[in-house]
Amino acid sequence: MTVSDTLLEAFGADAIATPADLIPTIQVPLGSIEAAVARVQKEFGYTRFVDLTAVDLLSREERFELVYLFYSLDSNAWIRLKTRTDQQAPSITPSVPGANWYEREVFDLFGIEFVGHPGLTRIMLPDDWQGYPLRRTEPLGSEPVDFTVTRKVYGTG
Amino acid sequence: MSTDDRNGAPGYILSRLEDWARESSIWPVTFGLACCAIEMMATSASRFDMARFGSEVFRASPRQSDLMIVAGRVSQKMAPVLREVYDQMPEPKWVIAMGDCASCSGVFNNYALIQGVDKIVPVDVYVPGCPPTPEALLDSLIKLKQRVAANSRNVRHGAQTSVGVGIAHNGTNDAAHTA
Amino acid sequence: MAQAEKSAERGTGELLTVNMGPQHPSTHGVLRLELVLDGEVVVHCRPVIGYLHTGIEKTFEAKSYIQGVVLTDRMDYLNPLGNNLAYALSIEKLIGCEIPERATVLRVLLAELTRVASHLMFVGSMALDLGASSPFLYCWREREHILDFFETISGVRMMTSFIRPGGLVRDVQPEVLSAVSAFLETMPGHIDEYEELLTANPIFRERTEGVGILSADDALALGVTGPTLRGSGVALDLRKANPYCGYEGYDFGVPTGTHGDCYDRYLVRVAEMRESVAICRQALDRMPVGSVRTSDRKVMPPPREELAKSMEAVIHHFKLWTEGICPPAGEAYVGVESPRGELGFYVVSDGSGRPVRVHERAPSFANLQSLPKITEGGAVADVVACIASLDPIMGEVDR
Amino acid sequence: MLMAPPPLVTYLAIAVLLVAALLLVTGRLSPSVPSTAKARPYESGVSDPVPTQTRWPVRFALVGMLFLIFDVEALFFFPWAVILRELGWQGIGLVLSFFVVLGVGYLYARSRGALDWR
Repeated sequence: MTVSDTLLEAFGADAIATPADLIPTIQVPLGSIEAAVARVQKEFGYTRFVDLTAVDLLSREERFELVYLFYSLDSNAWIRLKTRTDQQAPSITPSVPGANWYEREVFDLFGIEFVGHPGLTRIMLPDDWQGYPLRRTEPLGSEPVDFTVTRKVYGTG
Repeated sequence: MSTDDRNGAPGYILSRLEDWARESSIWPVTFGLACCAIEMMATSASRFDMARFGSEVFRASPRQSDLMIVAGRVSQKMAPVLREVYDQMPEPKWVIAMGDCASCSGVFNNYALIQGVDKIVPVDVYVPGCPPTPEALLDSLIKLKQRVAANSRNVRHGAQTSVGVGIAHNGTNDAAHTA
Repeated sequence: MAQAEKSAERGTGELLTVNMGPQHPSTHGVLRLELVLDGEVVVHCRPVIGYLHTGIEKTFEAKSYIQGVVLTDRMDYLNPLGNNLAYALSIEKLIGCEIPERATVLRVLLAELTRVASHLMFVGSMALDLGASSPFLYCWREREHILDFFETISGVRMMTSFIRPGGLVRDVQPEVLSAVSAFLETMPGHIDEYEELLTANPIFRERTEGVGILSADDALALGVTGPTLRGSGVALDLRKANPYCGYEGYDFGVPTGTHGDCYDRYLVRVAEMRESVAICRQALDRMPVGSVRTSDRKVMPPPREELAKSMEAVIHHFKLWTEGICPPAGEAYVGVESPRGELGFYVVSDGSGRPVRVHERAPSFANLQSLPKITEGGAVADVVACIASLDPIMGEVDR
Repeated sequence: MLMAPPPLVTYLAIAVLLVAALLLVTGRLSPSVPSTAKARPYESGVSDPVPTQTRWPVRFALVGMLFLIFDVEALFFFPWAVILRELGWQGIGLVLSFFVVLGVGYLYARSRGALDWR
């Protein structure tokens, strides 16, 4: 499905890309993400919140990329909003209750604080856990497998 | 009348009776965590029917159970819960580590899982497989029954952890375990 | 939570905090609920999850794309083939490779069989939670048949990893297809048996009708999808709305409820089982002949006999089993209808053999967010019926 | 020849003996290894249990009393049903009065809404 022209003139042609899965992807600056979400939901009819996740791009500045996914019930199509952030991001939970746990999960695994979230605590890991595991800077945390042959190598046993 | 000397002394019959009683009705506590829990339910369902071995009743509370089948992967957040449930089970008690995740955290060798449940609780029988087929679980139950029939009082724990060890819970992966 | 000021401000009497904890017979896995009760009435319910967090998304980044298929089996362990399908579709969309017709039809057949098996598990465990233990044994009798089919075609009962990017691992033997069609003849009769046991059962209706009502706009606001949303009356089914794998060619209904209570969610899932059986039958009727693997050698290794003859086959074979699939840089998300709702894998790749990020949009994660809304105000005993009616799988909630 | 003791006495004796045997055997056989964890209340596995010493709503006591009245009293129907045939109409009349008293109590409790929780 081609990108509808209302989207084009709303966000400008350069902000919209269409990746392999033909879901229109709109790059939005961090400051105006709440406005963009409200606009996408109200004006263009993508009312249903589907998914929010973060991608750690390890770039110098604005390291994390927040990816929002919305779905429109009448035109049966998805739309994706992307924004770049380093540490903080405005929370959309007050307007979109469905994003509550998603934001808590992104905070828990990436360490991105969502300003304005009603209860931003860890959701997956134990409360006294240090570190944010899904960051690419953190190791996988795997333990060497205790084969008898590797015991000399790792000095275990 | 000491009940656990085995050499035909007066307590012999009673201890044989005791072993037989314990071996023939081992009640597992419902400790289904992940995919192995579905196979554990399949084992207790109509086709594989764990009831033939006396383990029909899955007790919800640890107070009334003898066996803990750790069916699934044990995450760092679940470790103290597992230890708590194990401690609250009355002696004599046994543990079956069902599946690769419980035995050595199989497919997932990462920060989130306890690498093998024997870092927290002493394990008696390890069941390979991901998830192990119901026949494999029944086979492990039979092996456990043979061990219990031999000597149900002196419970030998094959694990590295002695009773009552605390779990280092600062989130690091190498949970304290004594050799 | 200090009870003193809480009850003072409520003034309705002493509030009691009860922990319906991770080790509980009817929380469908390791879900913990902190319930604040005023006598029997649930005043506040706070779900605590994370007790099965397995770090799967971090493990994806350390594995190649083909190895990732093994991880997808273990996320939603009641719907392994559905997860494989969603992951495979995302990667195929990223690469843009076409798969043969027979592979698509077989994928539909396997996905629908897994849906029937998952709904059987739902009916069995919901009845067991509410005290009826006989439906559990009947449902698992049919589920064992379906698991036998999976064991015959892939060697494993549950974690088959049978659907991979580029088609299927190997072809399905014809005698399995005839056994499946024989099984499909008996299935509607079995579903009538379950309905006789439960649907008109006054105790079951008393425990589920009018319990845990979720209105349509609450459900949409919280991101609930699947049978839970359809139980509230919204007929959103991705197999109809955004067809994939040729679903537009099959005719099947989308059952929806009216009140959005536990009973409607149960009825929707049982009706869906009948629809899935119909889809399976149509898939069997139109089963084309041909290979089940894509001819694109960058995605699927060439057949064994070709290795002896051509040098390119050996090179492709070697490249695939060392570096794995290398999709072009980009991202892809394909929404698939799993037995619990909209399931999709958001795959971000940078052209190398390892994915940059694989995020699973788990339906149970969103569905479980609606638990406080449907349990608060009800009785403690109804919390059990509400959890069972949401049919959450903690493997995909905690990932 | 020793008179066989009346049936009630043998019945009670068997009961007492059985209970004594059970207690003795299980007491002797089950090893008791008290530990701090076992002393803690079982709270679905969570190790820091939530304090539950709060004042219980009065409704629980109400339901308890209602149960006592209607369920325990219903027990008296069983011995009556056993010898119904010998009692004849006079027996039915007797029980009817008992039934009326219970019925009125039940209808009153139901109309006052004592049975439903909210």
